[in-house]
Amino acid sequence: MHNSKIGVYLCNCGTNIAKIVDCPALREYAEALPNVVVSKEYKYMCSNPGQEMIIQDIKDHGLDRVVVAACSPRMHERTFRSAIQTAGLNPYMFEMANIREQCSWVHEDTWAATEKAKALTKAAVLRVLHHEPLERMSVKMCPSTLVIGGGIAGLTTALDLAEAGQQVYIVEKKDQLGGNLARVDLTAPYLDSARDLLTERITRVRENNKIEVMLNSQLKSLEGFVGNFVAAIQIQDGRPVAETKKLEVGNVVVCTGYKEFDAGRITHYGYGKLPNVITSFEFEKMLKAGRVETKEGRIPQYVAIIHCVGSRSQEFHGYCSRVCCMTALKYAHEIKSAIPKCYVSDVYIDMHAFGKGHEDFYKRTSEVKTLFLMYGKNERPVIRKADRGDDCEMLIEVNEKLSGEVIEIPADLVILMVGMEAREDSSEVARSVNISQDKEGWFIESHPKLDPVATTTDGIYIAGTCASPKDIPDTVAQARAAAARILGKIARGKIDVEAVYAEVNQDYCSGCRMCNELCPYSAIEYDEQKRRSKVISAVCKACGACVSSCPSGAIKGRHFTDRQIYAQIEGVLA
Amino acid sequence: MRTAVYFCQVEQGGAINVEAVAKYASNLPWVAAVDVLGIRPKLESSVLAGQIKASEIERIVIAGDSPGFFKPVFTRAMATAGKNTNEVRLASFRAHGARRQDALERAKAIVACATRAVPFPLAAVPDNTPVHPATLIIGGGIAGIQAALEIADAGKPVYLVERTGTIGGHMAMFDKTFPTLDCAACILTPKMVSVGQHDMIGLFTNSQLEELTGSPGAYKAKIRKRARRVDIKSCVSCGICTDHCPVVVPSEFDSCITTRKAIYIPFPQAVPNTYLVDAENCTYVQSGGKKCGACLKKCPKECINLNEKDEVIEVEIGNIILATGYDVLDAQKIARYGYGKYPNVLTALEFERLTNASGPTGGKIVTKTEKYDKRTKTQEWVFDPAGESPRAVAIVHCVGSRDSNYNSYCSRVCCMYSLKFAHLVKEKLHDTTCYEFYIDMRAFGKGYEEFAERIKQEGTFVVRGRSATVVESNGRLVVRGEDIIKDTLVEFPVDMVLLAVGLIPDRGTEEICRMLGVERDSDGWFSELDYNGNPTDTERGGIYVAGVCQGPKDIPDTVAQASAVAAGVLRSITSGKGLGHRSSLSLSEIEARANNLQTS
Amino acid sequence: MADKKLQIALYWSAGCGGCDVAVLDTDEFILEVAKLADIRLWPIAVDGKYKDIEAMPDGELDLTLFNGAVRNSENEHMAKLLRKKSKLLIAFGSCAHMGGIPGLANLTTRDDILTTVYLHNPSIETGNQTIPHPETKVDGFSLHIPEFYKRVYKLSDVVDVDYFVPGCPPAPHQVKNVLLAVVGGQLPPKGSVIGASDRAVCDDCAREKTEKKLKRLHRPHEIIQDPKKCLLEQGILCVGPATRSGCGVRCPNTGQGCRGCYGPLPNVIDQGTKFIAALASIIDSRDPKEIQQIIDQTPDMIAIAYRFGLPASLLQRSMRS
Amino acid sequence: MPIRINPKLIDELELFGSEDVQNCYHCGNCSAVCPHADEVFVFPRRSMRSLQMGLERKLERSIEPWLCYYCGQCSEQCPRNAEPGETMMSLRRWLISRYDFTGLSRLFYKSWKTELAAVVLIAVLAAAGLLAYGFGQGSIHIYDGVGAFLPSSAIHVFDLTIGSLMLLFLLANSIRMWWLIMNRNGESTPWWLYLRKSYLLPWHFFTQKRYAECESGKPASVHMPWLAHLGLMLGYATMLVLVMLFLPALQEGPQIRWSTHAFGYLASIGLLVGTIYMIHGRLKKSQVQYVHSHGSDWIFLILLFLIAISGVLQHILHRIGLPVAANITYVVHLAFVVPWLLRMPFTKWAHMIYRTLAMYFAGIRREALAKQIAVADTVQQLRPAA
Amino acid sequence: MSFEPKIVGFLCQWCSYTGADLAGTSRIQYRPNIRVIRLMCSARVDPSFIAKSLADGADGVLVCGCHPGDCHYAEGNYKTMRRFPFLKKMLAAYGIEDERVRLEWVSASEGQRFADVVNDMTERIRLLGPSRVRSKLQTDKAER
Repeated sequence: MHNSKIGVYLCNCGTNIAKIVDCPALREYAEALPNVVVSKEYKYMCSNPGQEMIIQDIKDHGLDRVVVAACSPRMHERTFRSAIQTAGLNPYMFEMANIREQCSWVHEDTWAATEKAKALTKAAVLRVLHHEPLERMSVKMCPSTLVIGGGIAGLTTALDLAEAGQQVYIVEKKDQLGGNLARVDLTAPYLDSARDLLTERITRVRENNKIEVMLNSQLKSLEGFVGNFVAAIQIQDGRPVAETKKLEVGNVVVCTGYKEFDAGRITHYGYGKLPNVITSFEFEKMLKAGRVETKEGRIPQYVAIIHCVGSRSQEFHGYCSRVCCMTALKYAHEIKSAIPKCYVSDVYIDMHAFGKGHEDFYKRTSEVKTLFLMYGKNERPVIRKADRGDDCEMLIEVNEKLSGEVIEIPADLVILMVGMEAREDSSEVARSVNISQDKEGWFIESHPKLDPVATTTDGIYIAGTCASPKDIPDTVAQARAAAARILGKIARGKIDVEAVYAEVNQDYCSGCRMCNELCPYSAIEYDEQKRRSKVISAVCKACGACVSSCPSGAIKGRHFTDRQIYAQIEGVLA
Repeated sequence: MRTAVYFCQVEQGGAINVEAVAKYASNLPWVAAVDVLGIRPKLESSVLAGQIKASEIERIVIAGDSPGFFKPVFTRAMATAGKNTNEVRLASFRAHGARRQDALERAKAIVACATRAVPFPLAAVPDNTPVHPATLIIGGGIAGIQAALEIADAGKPVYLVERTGTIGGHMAMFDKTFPTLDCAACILTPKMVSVGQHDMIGLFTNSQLEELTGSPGAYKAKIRKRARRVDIKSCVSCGICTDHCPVVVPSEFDSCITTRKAIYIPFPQAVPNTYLVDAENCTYVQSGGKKCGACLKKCPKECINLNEKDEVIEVEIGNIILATGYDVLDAQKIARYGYGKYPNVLTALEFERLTNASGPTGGKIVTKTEKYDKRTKTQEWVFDPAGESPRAVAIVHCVGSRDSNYNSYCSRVCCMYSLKFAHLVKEKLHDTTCYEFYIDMRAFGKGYEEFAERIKQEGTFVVRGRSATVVESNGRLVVRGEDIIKDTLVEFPVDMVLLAVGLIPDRGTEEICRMLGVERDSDGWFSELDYNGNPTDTERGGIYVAGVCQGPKDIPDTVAQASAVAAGVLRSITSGKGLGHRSSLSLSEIEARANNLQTS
Repeated sequence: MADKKLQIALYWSAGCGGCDVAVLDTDEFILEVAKLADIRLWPIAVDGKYKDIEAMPDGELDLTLFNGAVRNSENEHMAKLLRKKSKLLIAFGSCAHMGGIPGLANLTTRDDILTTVYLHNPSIETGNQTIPHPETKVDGFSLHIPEFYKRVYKLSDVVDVDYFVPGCPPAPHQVKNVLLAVVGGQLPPKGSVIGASDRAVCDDCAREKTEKKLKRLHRPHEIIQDPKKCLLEQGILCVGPATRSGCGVRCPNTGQGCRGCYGPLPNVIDQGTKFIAALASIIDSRDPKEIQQIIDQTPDMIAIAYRFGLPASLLQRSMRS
Repeated sequence: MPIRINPKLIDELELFGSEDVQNCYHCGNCSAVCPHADEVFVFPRRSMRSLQMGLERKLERSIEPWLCYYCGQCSEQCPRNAEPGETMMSLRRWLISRYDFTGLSRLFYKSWKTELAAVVLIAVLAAAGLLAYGFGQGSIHIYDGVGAFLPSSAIHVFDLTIGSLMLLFLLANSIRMWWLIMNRNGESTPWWLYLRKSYLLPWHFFTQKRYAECESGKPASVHMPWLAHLGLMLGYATMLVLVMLFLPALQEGPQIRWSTHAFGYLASIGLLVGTIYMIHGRLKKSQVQYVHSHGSDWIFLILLFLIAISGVLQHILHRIGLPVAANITYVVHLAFVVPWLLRMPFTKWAHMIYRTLAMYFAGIRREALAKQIAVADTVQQLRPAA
Repeated sequence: MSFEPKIVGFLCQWCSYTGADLAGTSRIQYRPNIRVIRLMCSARVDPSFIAKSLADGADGVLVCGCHPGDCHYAEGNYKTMRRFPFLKKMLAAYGIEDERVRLEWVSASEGQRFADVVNDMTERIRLLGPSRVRSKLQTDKAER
């Protein structure tokens, strides 16, 4: 290190730097710095001649470290790294001083700017002295994928992967594929057949020899890390005693879906007490059977549909379940079709007709004379038995917002649009695949906007309604998005590990486990036997949180070591 | 199985000649009865049940554009007739892409499959075609960027074609993104940079697709690279040229609330991060090199070539992804809001720029002030950081959306960004009053409802009722509307009105449809292959849609879709074969497949 | 060295003397020492005068165990003298190593100390305003006492030190090891810490450790401890994770958090900042107010972080004047 | 006590010409663009809502439909083509039938055939009666003076009887209207307000001021409907007065008596121009308010037109000395007039009175409410700040 | 010549450093007193960096990260947010003025904000005068 030779290169960037920073002075100053053997300035370092100059000097003066003082590293770090690499140096034996964006462009006073430039350059020189050659590694990527849940999301992901020629395992808790969609007759807003949709998917899955379906089974445990998971699946399917199967998988897609809200929890609706108050899924059954009628078998004259049952309320779930509004409109149409003379009242809060074709569907529903009645969020309709002489079974009392009246709605049949809820076993799943849940129990994506299907645990993906309520198109899109991620990784065949990551020096780690909780990517694993923690470099994103937190200084942030940064501090303060 | 086929339509003017299809159906041996019932027929389940019993029907097929609307009555009929209700099948022309007159054969095929109880998509699978590994992506917004990165990271070549001078699209213009309020730039620019630096991505900015030939899996595309007139490689974006350019025009990136020069960089973090020349406004180019040329003389790196010519390149690709995004509705169409008439009536995008930290006022929310413009020698209304901040702001939802006079559809994002605006205003100007005029508060996404609640807690007044008019009275704007919950007319004096303008298909959409032979729906968005099952594919094999160009969407859904598209592309490339053109399938082929499926 | 006995000195400067006691605590081994070595200076145990030392030729002593910090001119004088006279100078115990408890005086100023002790001390007889001065003139004669420095230094601040033995005091078994090492001549490179481990206390601590999240901090008397569980996880401040082991986990075993007397680990230049960095990161809150509350549950952060090492910290002393 | 909604009402209103009410999703646009809507009377949305939900009591007590003159701005700008304007129109028809205790108007509105039949029947009867009477006591060759076929004295008496009959019905219905609108519990309307606001009656009747307000800020062409309407109104009123009070002078001829006839001519022009313009408008659907036409509208216009034209004709024939023709047209004229007058209280024409009354009541209500609010405020002020 | 404070800045590379660059590309002028050190995330800022900076003669230390919730690494900046009050408490005990060490959230689009923060801090520290830390530690040595 002390005999290492550094070359310092100053870019004028035309006049961008030169007109403010006194480049010649800076050059002289740099030349005098420890271990600096050459120091040159040039009009445009990033230009080919500029890079050539550096490459030549590396050869001529046997430089082993290079510093470039120019624009922001965000602009040209890559450029120069590859330059010195062509000259046979390790790309990481390089440091850049940002004397344009953060110096010449933001200061007018030449003296001050030059002083600052000197400080930044010195910092770079002192820092680079502590740089070490770093190599990018890569770990193997097992091409097969585990899909948890055989609903529309799971089926879609599986198909995308399998049809690209990759092995897929589907683990389904129930004894048949299809999930919640199998309970639905028609889909909103076009009233297409849900069954055809599923039959198509399932047939393709069954016919695809790259997909292994495991029914009546669930994930017991998941060991390892991205590309190298070992999943233990407990299979009940037909067998007297559950058999546990171990699978090697590279990635896992969680598509465990949702469960519906238990309408019984809302006492006002008398669900379970009043025979003709039913949930949306019970109504689907009626539709499938072609028997839209009361429990007593009468044809209803008035049907009321109540939205947001368990959704958008303080005491149950704050969120919107996203599909109920359209489903309710669908029911209105279906009822009008089955019983033209029937009067349908639709009791809602806000009509969430946001998707493609939804608004038209809403309008169409109005056109068939569905009566829309608005109640207030956090208020609730009250259902009671009608009195003798009324021409209806029940009366629903609502404080109707659009008329400002407290009204009674006649009803022979009341359909409760029950919202979506995280499955009771979701926390179990979350624990076994090591992903987190929000307060409502939905799985948390790695970034709500730009990474909706990945999780903070590499190699674990979430798709569909297990992440939050969604309609079919959005679910399918997510499912395929997850597949895309995985296909991308598989195509690369291996997982490239950035050269910059954190590593635990086993000689100093005391196993205090301070760091274990810190890593948002759960890249740190603790070895119970050795009583030491270690970083899975393949998963580490190099933020350095653990490095600064390790009380025994056992964790080293490659390319951002304490010594490098101390050197930088000494530099800028010189 | 004795089958009856009924044809019913929900609306007038179905594209398909139903009679012809009916005739075809009646020739199918197992079809016992065919009945064309017309538009919105009055159907009595009891009557139908009678017919079913009489002619011992075991299976019913309802055919039409949206046959589902009639299913329940038939199911009920089957039930009353004591038949298996599962045997009511739908043959939806719309769902399976028989949307135009010329799709008669397709319509027949759809019926054919339904009568065999075979899902159409299962039977109508075109043959596999070898696929060229490269992919063309049209549009460099977040959708295009996401798709490009997904595919390129998988080591497959991508050509990304962007009309403007930089990628980033609308998202780059935003300040914060709902509901998490993280800054758009922070999350987008890293992606933009990696697109710019990716070895597998060929980036064509300032370019457009000119012509497409070939067939699924083996397309040839001509791309016109409009002359940038600045050498991307050597430009160091020092900005000297801009300083000396005399031409001042409105800046599109700042949605025209600020100005730029004729040689310019769209915005500081643009990718590619170099300048370009706006030929339409460049004096030199327009004068054929006779006038100006100031930038030429001043550029220290001599990387400007104002005489550069457009260049047309041809690329071979296997798949194409449409990610053309959207434009916003021109608020001037709706006179009653006085946009264009009153300076402080702003559209959403204008406000995004105004409140953006890199905007004209550095994120300070101010009303426009009248200034004398030396250049044009006129009084002009401009945003001045020193301008005074509004005491009250009105935000009007559904401007041009959910309105049969403009866009009948809901633009999906307005409710949320309007709430976001309210938050930004409240955050920056604590004692400014905010009014939200809305019809339905569509906070449907993950964390949206919570966000909406939070905004209300911050003291924003939400008025259920879309305001109708904006008028000026003694120096302030007065917004008149009906507060439906309070059941009264309201007139709020405010200093700034924000119009939540709806989204409309990008201006280039029609052109693209023509070139690529993909369909658009009635609202002008690209039509997907199958609304539920295949929201990202199109009728034409190897062509996909991602993001808003398929219908309004928020960022998470757009990103999800973009990645989803990548799945389709990667699947076809890695397996070396993709699905060919669906409409190339003949009726007989589909029938044959259906038969096999039926037996298997 | 069989032929010639080892010449050793033990010196006690600014410190409590516990280190000397620690040497005695080696029990019968002390007799071994007596066999192996001539003790030339050990104020607590044997008689010996400074002038005898001054009289020695340089390098006469094979080993000096110097305990205590440098607080006054006498400490410094003796440090320099013994350095000159001895082949091996070992900073013995926390005070010599890092400044130790006396080092906490660096948080205040000399004047404060003197006035507090000699003027405001309740036990002072009224009217007595005497503050000791280095030199006092008494009828023509001038009396000298050592000068009281502005602040406390660790030994290595004033002289070049060969080895460091941490601990307040060093654990007897470690003292033994050190002496044997010297005798046996198996010593690590100059400047290293001996008689201690390279890992943190947690390494030897038997308490069970899991992933850590802190909602509040407790003083030991405030809760009923789980004797098996890591103290930190129970909210009891324990500097163990940031402290060299070697002491035999003396404090944690008694239910007290480690106080950090063995000093920072090899890769750490500043024990205190390191400790708070770690501690802060396991606090389970994202709300600034709550965080502040939790922190305020610790009466004196700096004394916890640097109980034995303030003069050895990056910022060494109070910046007040 | 919650109100029971009635989804069926909307179906009933269709018979009165309402369309697409169900499409309204309550954005409040219509009320906000309506030039007549104000803090007290918010419409048309509110009325639309009551109709959708079938709040019958609320509707029949509502005054709003009468405050609407159907300028059509609401319908033009309605985002969902819910036709608020037309709804208000149909509500007015429905209200007329509600005010009418005989139930006739309901019958007429529900089927224009019934109405037409009734008209024809009465016309024929009247004609027959008149002819019988004419031939019985006079000569077809004499129009006027001694031995006239239809002597003005007799016709005058006839007119008066029919007229008073009409007035009777009208009065009864108007009282019913007053009862429904003004007699609401909770709202006390001091009697002197009725006096203070009484000026509103003539004011609105003769100016149709609010109708004019409708078109405020609209191009001139749109002012036509108001002009036509005004012409019709005034023409009709004048004619009514002439016929009821100055019939002899009116009928007397052949020389022209400008003192009376001048009014007659003006009125006739008003009527003719008005009816022709409206008929033309409805055929061409030139204005929003003309787009939808209910059967009753047609009968109304055509009948009125025939009356006017026949009246003018007999007058001219008489003047140019063709007594026989004059007498026959006169019979025809009267044959139209009788059913016209008789059906007036049950049909559209009654709105001439109801509107004016509505304006009057509205004025009173507004003032009354203002009083209450003022009182409430003072109470607020008097109450110590808690 | 008036006192020119030396300020060391630790910036996270995703938001704040990008923001600082944006200030540059937008040519927003600010005081030249800051010397920026780029880190992956504000969570990498070991308090000893700050102590060392002060000991080595910095008159002020500025740490910038993404706004809470925006962290590129999900929650790195929360760790920083938690460390600061600890550190502040210690520095107070050392008798180091509170304003010398500052934590700010600067997003990638807040070039102006970064400039403002730097200017503001520079001026505040100018008022405080030079940091005594370095001189004290040196005079301590000189004393002997």
